Amino acid sequence: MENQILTLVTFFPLMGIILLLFVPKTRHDTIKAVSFIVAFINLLWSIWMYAMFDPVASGMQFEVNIPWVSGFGIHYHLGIDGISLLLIMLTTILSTIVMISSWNAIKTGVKGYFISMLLLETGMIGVFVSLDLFLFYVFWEAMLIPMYFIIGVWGGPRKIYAAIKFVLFTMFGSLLMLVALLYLFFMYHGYTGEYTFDMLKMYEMPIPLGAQTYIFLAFALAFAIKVPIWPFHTWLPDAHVEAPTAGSVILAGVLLKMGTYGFIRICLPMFPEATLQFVPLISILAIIGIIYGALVAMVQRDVKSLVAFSSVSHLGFVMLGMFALNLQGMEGSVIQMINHGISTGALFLIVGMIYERRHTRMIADFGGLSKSMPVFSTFFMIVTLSSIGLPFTNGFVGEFLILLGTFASNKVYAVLGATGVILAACYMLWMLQRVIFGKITKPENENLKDLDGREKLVLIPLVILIFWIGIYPKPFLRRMEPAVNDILSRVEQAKVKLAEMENKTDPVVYEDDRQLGTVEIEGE
Amino acid sequence: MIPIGHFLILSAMLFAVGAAGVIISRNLLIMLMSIELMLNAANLAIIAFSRMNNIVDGHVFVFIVFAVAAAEAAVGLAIIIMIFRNRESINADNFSLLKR
Amino acid sequence: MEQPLYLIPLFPLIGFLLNGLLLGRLGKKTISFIACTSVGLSFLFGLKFFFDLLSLPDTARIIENVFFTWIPAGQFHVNVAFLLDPLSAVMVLVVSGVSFIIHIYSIGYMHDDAGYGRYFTYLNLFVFSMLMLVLADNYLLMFVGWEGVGLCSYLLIGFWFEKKSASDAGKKAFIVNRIGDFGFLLGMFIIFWQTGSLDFKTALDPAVAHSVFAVGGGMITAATLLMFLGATGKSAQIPLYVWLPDAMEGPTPVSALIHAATMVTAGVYMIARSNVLYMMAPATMAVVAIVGVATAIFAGSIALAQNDIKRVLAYSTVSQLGYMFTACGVAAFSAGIFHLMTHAFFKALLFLGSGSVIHAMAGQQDMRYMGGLKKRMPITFWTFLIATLAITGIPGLSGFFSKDEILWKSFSSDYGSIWIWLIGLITAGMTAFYMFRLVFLTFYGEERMDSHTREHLHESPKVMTVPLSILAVLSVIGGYVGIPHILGGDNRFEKFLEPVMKGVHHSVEGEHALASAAHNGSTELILMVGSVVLVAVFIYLAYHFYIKNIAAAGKLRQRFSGLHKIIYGKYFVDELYNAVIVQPLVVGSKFLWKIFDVLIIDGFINGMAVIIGDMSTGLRPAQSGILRTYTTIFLVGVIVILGIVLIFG
Amino acid sequence: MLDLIIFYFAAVIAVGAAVMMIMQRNPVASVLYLVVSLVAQAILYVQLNALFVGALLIIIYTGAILVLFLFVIMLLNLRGEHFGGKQSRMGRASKIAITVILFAEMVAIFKQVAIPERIGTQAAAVAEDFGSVEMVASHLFKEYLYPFELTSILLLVAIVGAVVLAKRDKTEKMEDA
Repeated sequence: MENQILTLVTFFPLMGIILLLFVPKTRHDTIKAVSFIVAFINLLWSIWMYAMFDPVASGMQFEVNIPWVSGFGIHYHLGIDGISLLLIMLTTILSTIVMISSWNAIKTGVKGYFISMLLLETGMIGVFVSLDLFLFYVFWEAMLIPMYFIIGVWGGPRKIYAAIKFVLFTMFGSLLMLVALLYLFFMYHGYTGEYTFDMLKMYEMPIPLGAQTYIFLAFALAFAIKVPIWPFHTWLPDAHVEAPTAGSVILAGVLLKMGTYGFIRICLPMFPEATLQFVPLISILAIIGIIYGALVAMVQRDVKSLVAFSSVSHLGFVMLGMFALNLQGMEGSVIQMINHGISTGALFLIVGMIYERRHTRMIADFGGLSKSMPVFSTFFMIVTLSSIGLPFTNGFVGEFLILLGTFASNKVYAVLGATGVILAACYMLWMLQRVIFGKITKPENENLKDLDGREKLVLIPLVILIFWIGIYPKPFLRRMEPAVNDILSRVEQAKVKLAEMENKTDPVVYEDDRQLGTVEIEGE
Repeated sequence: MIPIGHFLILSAMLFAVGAAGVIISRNLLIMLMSIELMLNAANLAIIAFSRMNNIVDGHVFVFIVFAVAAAEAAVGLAIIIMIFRNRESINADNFSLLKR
Repeated sequence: MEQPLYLIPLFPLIGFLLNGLLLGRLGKKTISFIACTSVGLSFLFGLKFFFDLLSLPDTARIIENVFFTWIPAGQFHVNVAFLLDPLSAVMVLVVSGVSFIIHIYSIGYMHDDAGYGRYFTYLNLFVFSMLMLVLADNYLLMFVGWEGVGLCSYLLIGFWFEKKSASDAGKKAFIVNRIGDFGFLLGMFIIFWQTGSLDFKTALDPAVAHSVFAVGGGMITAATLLMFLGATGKSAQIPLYVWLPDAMEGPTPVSALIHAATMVTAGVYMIARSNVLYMMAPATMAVVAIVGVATAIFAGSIALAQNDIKRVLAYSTVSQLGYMFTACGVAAFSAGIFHLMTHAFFKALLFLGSGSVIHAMAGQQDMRYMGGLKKRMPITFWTFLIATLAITGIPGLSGFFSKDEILWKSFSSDYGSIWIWLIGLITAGMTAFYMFRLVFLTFYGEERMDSHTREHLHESPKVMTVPLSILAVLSVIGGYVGIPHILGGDNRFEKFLEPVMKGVHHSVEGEHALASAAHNGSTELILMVGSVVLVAVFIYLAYHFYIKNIAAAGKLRQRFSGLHKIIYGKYFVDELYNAVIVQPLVVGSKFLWKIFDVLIIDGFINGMAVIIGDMSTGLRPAQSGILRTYTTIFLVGVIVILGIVLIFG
Repeated sequence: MLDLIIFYFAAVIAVGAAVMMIMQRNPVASVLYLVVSLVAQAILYVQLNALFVGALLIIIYTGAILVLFLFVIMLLNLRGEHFGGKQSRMGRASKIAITVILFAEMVAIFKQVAIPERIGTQAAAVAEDFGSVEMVASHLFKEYLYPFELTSILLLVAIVGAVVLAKRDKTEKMEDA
């Protein structure tokens, strides 16, 4: 059983889908209950997995490696390290919460909706557990389909535009990734004579610098669109605004993390030399994202698109920390991924709750909610403050470590990035002021019902996590440290190599390149 | 005995006739029948090759093609019934909603 | 020495959690009982540990308490741990003591407010955060308290959130503080990457600091300046002072506690705590002193012309904080802390007194509609007068000792100069003028309020006046812990803080300054007398304009109407910030969104979509929808492919 | 010699019936012509030693599929106006031309691709039981067991699909209500 835990966690939601197929589509409550129970049991599996995870061991754990399509060297290769462990936990938690939050929000096509949600969960977890590039790609694309339907069917007025934009942006990137992936496949064959998509084996492959640059760019573009790094972010506000609440939560909470996870799992360890070369580019784009996202968020009129732009800003922090390429920055980056999932997820849930009551998300339509909905306002405030990064909430730990790491690698980046901390306070507090403070100007807001038990149940776990990570992040940091060290040691080796290469003048790289060209033709 | 080539040419001929049926006829039923004919033309070729190579596997393929043909006929006829119910016609040219 | 120091902040935290989680389910009595008891307990524990500390020998006066590891990341390692040394002991006592008194006072002041429970919840959270700030044994935990008090300040300023001005003020306070925190963060980064630790024990060890920083070097100057930026935000110094006057939108006890006595002094505490680093950066010290003294006179001058009783006090607070920074800037850190303590007493008293007045006046804050309250509110009047005398520096009261020490140090210290002293002196005169203007306008003269308010004038209840009396006593005697040598004392306060001020004694200049101080006894005495005389003159001036010859004030105002307008308009700094920073930011952001995001990026994407769509429309007739056409085309395709195979295959 | 005569006889009937089938306006007649064509083809199967498959051809097609066709035709109760009018002579001619070209190309492909000597000549003698039930069955249930099972699933799906498609849309009406 222990060996199959990853398979179990990944595919358990699919079992739920099979169960759902037997439930008549008019029995809404049964459908909701079944999907919630499935998601919850999956959460329990993942907690069990978390408990069994060895926090100090480096390398992959719970590895499964069996041939799938042996003719092409495709393996069913799963395994997790501390980074993916945390992201899986995030996924299962958010998926469970989302099931409860959708209870009343979804009225049409209930069955299809919950099937999509469960399918999405499998896709997302699959991305985080795959150690085979092909498998990774399959999950990466597979999760697009349910998300497309969730936005396109259960979305807002411009749902089709948003859904198609989302899919086209992602597909554009992932096709380049596919090309790069095949290139790697044939290149590996050229070096060793073995056909494989195995990531861990690819880590060991010495890729010449010239080729690395191009493959890195192809992968980076796919991931950058997903993250999204400025200027590839414009699909995000549209998708968020149009998606149903649960869709937004999952989109912001987990889907965006797949981009950053891709960087950390593939780009950094596989192409360390190229990574080093692209540090300035990515860092600058990340900083632009931080400031740009914050500024644009400030002037949004729709709460959801405000939160969406704040995601751009927060993900900028994640990228900045990652490309600081030191332990503090990268740990901060990973913890910030989790934080963003929790805080922004909670924000979207909160926006969804108020939307269910008022059927509007325009900031101008609110004001004074603190009077009519004190509990709601308290939750709103806590989550907002965690998003701002107040100490002892989760956001602070992430942002602090990121900026600390960035400061060590480049002071200018850190100073510019830190301005995002100020701007975050500006846009979040301004929004808070206009929504929950002030006088009640609209009569509709006067008699709003405060949160009921179900809604509190949705938010309380997230608030607990907000404070847990804020006050005692050690368990999380400890688990990711070996994994981060692994990745960093690769980058360090690459640094040494690059330095050596600069000292030597003979063009080793170019020779390798030529050799590669012939190899590739053979492969085909 | 007969050279295999004869069978192949006959198979080609039947296939061409079937194809002609599909593109010439406007009657959906006859189009479907023409498709059946084309399938059988292919079957004939398979049987002929099987005989030529002295491998009985071809017969198995033909068997499977029968199943496919049966399934196809069942679904195809169901579709025709539904179309006829909705549109009171089985003239293929009447169904060009795609054009708008 | 290891002691359970966490007991000090623990009780306010429990109080906060109890009141917060049971909000709306507790009676007013229970709420205030929980809130006051918790703060009282932490004061008692503070006292206990203070005496524990005193029982230790001078050089080993440190109590530690490591709680748990907070953030471990490689070589970065920060604990949640507390440290009690003389400096933090003073702060703990001031914070918990004043907080306790103000909690009691609040029971009366907030009695009829709908948000009673919420108020005490926030207040307890504030006390907890503030105690974290002063007890922290590393910069990061200090930052937790630092931001925590900022949050509480935000919540309490915007306590009456239905008023737009209140929630605006809260937001402004938080954001301006964030700008300061930005500096604090970056300063911490430099300190960590240079010294390898954020623990005070390591980072503030003179030996460590001298081994990694060059005295006067760029790194140390940058670090200290950035930390000072944080201090200017929290302690309302130029250029980030703008939030404090607006913060008066909060309930008056909050202004007394947070915006006068405790939170705003955090910046002074932080600099005094980091004296080792500051002493290594002379350039920063000069900046601190200049900013401090400039703020003092700048805010003092604004206070001259304000009519809102709380605003006068707010600008007065800014001005007094300027004094404290001046003290830090001239390396007289203990003098700064001394003034911090006395200021906490008398300024809290002033605010509470004004609160009592406002309470009686049914919310009226404009002094032009007050007057003659002396008879009607005797206790308030007398306590207020004591505080006023203390802040103006009348000999014998606490403010005299602390203010005079600062003035003397700014004159005599090697870091000081005669100009700083002079400006400080003028500010002292201004202080005397505006404070007595306030007293005369409020408590003397004719009763200018409307008849309805007049009928309801009354002295505040005991629960409010007793705290006033306690603070009045403290305002009088608070200064006697630090009587200067020249007046026959031995400045026990400075001695007590000496073990913390390692930077001062480590640097040669500091020793030199101390030595010269001891030698110029007669100069010190002359300056002291001079400043007392000046203060007396200004008090008389206030008497002249606001009691004896009221018309003269009006004439003067008309004569310098331009100047008056500028001062009354607070030099239009808010307007300037709004025009130069806020508006461009908003307009620029709108531009980025509407033009860059929507028009350029999305325009490009959607443009591509439109082009492809148009091309597809061109090809659309090929899709006739007629089945037979499709099959025919399909067959033709097959034929062509077969043909190609035949010809080329 | 007799074989050749039978071959030509069956071939002419098969092609002729096929042509007649597509020329009919009435589907019932078409079905009958298809039956004729298929029976003729079954004869050819037997000539190729595919006795079992030939028998299946008749059983499945004439026995099942074409009866199904007839059922549907009866069920729909078709009249002339359902079939549509005549089409243009040019259109028909061009389409016949296309099929002729297709035929020619296929023949050419057979000539070019397949090994000429083996196609041109008669196949070598085969085992006695070639194409017998036993032999086909042993292949079917040993080597091709999975495809065979898949076929059954295919049929199942087709049945379900046909039922769903052909039944009156009750669910839609229920949702409307």
